[in-house]
Amino acid sequence: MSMVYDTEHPVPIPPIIWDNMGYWEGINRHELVFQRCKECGTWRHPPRPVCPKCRSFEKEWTPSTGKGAVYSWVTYQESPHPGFKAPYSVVLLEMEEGVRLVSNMVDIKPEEISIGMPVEVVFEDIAEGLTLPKFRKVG
Amino acid sequence: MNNIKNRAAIVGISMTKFSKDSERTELYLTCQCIKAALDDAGLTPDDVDGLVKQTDDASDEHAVTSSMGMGNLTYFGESRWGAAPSAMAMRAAMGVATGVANYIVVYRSVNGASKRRMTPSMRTSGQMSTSDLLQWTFHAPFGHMSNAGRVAMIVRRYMHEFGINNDQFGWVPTVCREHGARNANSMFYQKPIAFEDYLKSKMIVEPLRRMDFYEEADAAAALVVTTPERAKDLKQRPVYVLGAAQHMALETEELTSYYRPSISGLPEMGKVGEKIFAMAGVTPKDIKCVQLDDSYGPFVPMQLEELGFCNQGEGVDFCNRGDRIRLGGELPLNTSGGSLGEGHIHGMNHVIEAVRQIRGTSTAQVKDAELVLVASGAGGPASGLILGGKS
Amino acid sequence: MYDQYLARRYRTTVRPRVEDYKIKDNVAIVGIGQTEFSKNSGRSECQMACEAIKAAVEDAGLNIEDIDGLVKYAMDYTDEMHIVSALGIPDLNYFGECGWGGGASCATILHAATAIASGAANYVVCYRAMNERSGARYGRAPGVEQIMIAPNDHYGYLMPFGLATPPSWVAMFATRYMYEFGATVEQLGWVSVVCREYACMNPKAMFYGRPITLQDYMESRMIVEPLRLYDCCLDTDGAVAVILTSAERAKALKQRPAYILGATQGIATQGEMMTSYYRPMISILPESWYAGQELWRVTGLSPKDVDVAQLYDAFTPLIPMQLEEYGFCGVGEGVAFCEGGDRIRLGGEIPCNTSGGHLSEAYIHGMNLIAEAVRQIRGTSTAQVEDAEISLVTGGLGVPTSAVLLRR
Amino acid sequence: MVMEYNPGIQLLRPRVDFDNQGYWDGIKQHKLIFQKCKYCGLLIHRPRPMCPRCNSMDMEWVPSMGKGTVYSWVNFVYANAAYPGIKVPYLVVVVEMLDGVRIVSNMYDVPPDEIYVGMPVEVVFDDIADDLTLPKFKRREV
Repeated sequence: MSMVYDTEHPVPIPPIIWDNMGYWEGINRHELVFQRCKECGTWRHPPRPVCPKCRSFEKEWTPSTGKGAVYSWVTYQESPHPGFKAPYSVVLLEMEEGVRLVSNMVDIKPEEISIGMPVEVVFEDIAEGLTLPKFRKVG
Repeated sequence: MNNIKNRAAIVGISMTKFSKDSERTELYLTCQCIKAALDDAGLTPDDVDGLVKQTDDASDEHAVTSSMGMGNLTYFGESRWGAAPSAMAMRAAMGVATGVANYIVVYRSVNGASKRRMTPSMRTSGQMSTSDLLQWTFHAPFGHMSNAGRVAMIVRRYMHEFGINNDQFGWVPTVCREHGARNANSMFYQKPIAFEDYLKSKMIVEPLRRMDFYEEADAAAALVVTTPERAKDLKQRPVYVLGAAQHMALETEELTSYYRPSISGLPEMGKVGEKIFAMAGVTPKDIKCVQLDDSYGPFVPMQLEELGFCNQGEGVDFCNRGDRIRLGGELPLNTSGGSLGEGHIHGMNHVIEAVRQIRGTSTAQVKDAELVLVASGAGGPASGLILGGKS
Repeated sequence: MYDQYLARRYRTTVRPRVEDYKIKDNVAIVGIGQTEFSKNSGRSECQMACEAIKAAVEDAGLNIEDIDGLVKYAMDYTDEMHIVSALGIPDLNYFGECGWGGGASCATILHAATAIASGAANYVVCYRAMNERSGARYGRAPGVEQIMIAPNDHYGYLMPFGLATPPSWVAMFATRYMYEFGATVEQLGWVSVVCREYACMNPKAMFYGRPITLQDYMESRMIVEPLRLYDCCLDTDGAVAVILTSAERAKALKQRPAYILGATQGIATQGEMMTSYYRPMISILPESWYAGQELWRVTGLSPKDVDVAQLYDAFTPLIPMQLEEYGFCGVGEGVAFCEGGDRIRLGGEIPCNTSGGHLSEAYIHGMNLIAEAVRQIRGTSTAQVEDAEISLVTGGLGVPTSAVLLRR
Repeated sequence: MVMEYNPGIQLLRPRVDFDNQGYWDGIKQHKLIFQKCKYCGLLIHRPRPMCPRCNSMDMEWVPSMGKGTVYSWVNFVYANAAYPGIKVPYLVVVVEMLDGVRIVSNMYDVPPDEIYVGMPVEVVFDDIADDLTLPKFKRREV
């Protein structure tokens, strides 16, 4: 079971600004990329203008392996937005690069999700101009 | 001068009744409440030379001074986030302690239940703050849009790491409702619940139920802060600020600090605890009662851990069956009912209740409540106070 | 009208004792940093804020890890927590906001100073970052496309009549000011000309290399009569940050400290957001008067002691009005004071806005004025006042204001 | 009529709330009324929840004489700095009412080159749309 959308109510489209532009450009071409400091190589997500370790403003968008594990998850029994049909689950993932991100799972029932479950990225084209990275159980 | 211990006192408090619809503007409630707090202290609007507000509060300083005919002010500032209530009191205390103002009013008014809003904060001009940007960019597109959900994500991990069953979170709301039922000002006056009612409460965002969340209300609260010296001449027994601190750590986000090594604690609150205990020169054992941020019930046991009232992972056990946290227990908490059992005014009622406890005028009065701790802003930037009856 | 108000207007509340004023001489500005000022920064406000803070930290000879306090403008879109996470600041012991747009500028210094003087924090940064030119511009009426109902009760008395923008709000004061004191637009023009002269000495100013004459001023486009284009401040993309610490810690740092003699905010009765038209007089700035009184009271100084001033100049009429309220001349004498420009030029009685100010350097909501006030104390301004010992900065007008007096 | 609106762009509607409802209801009925403190008699504009002189919250609405003089004025000549829904040039005035309060408004019949501080004026009501009536001012013979 994956997230069910009510197409009558468009879901929020992420606002793009300078700091997160590279991330969403990557998603649009079905590539999961994260910010990485050019100086010291530290990965970071969500995107930020400067490296919190070495304070360099130089950064590059580096492809992720797309693999990680569930770190935490919740199930919405009531939907906060008419575009999302409840119940649905939201997961917090820890990627191999060490960064975390929020997403949804595909092809899985909420009660089958567990902390530590290995996952990999898939890309879902939700609407015109909106592609999201989602995750599928592996192994 | 190293800190503000004993350099400020709360001398006036006031709170409107909590309701589902105030039928008034927030500014009306603010003016009414500030006037009452000044009356309580034995002061007039003419005496006031400082104001501290919550950034998002509808009643800006001009609206208040022009409506109340206040004269000239030299100190006014704003605090944001859930941390605001204790932080606002702290900023007022800093203002009087450094001699930039004499009488500083801290106020908050919300029409949270009726949504009868007069003014959005000045910042709402279409552009997004970096916090909104984070939520709308990396959380909302996945349907992760409510505060309930944001908190639940952290609570799930907490449950996982310490082997907690979500039913156990029921004791905090049960006790808060017991305390709220004694308080005629509360939305739940004479409406206690049993633990079983919690279990029957509707699941909102698994693992959390409706009763894990604050009760939206229309209400206003105000308090007046001055120097201990000036406090002596006023009407009420002064309540001294013995400890006050704020904290923001690396990767703090409002309810979504998901991007740091561990998310199963409230490290900002831990730091606040260290600072206020050190400043006040007391230990958790000395505290007679606490007013913790219970906007989200499961954060209460986590705060007990961070503040040193129990060990990590033992907060839920501490609250189990409610005996240790209800009136008569070793650490009564949220004795007015708090956000779960009195009403949600973004934590201001917690500060007011701490003052009442020390004055001895609470509806759930703890015996000899000479030292009371207030915590604000669980799950984000945090702040806290230790208030005392003796300087 | 409002009989009792008249008596109360300049009423001073009972003030704390001067000996209890803990800020004086105990706190200093030790670092300043800024980005370039441009029409299109090509990056986020958050990035510019981080760049300015990093530059200020380097200027002071500190490390990012030393910062433990941040004070921001409530209006700033970059929240403290994202400065903390982006720059890797381990812990913040103090954070807070100051409201009212440019009125917050010196207020951030006051609040940072109370934090240091009361021991809440050791190194506090105040910052302002804005893509005001390339982003949403304040000089335009709000986005009427979506909003049908005024966002607050206050706008309901202005917007439906088309009184929609800051220049027009201030123009209303200017009309009355000119009527009451017989001032002319030519006299106002000198403020604009002198600020431009200063900008032409400052390579970082947006108007560097572009001097104007009074004739150019008179020929500039009318925006809202009686205000012209050259009466209005710039729109700028940029960021400025300053660092404060205790006077004791300041001694060990790289730069000559700019000690805080006094810092205050000011609200007077019957204020409205830039439209305090309901007061007995609207040709004066009671908030500024009161802020000035407080500065002179706590420092024991008078306007005569001030060597250089950075007066908040969102619009030209505000400079003569402030010269009056802070006591550099009598009520109604401000424009005559500025006529010809000599008294506010370098070498004059009170050189004003020596970086070019908001009219000609950049508009960073007063933060760039604070940086210039510090440069004057350090002796590093591009229009350096010889041996400047006492430097005044003021915050935004028509709103709750603020002011700081610095000393060498 | 001196002021021209751009069709298709809505004027911002006043936000009516508990504190100011009486005022805007009055305007809709073509009556200019001001808030008055029942306790100390202070006349107040713009409406407030509390009397700034005596701090009473007991208020009433009293009719205005409708007459006053221009206290200050501005002329919007540059469209980018003006309200998009109104054609430039247009005048905005602050009127000092004989009642003793001031009010922001537009001139109904006076072109920009004739306005001056001190001009005697009286109120007229402009029904701009079904849901928007505004008090405006016209020249008054003395």
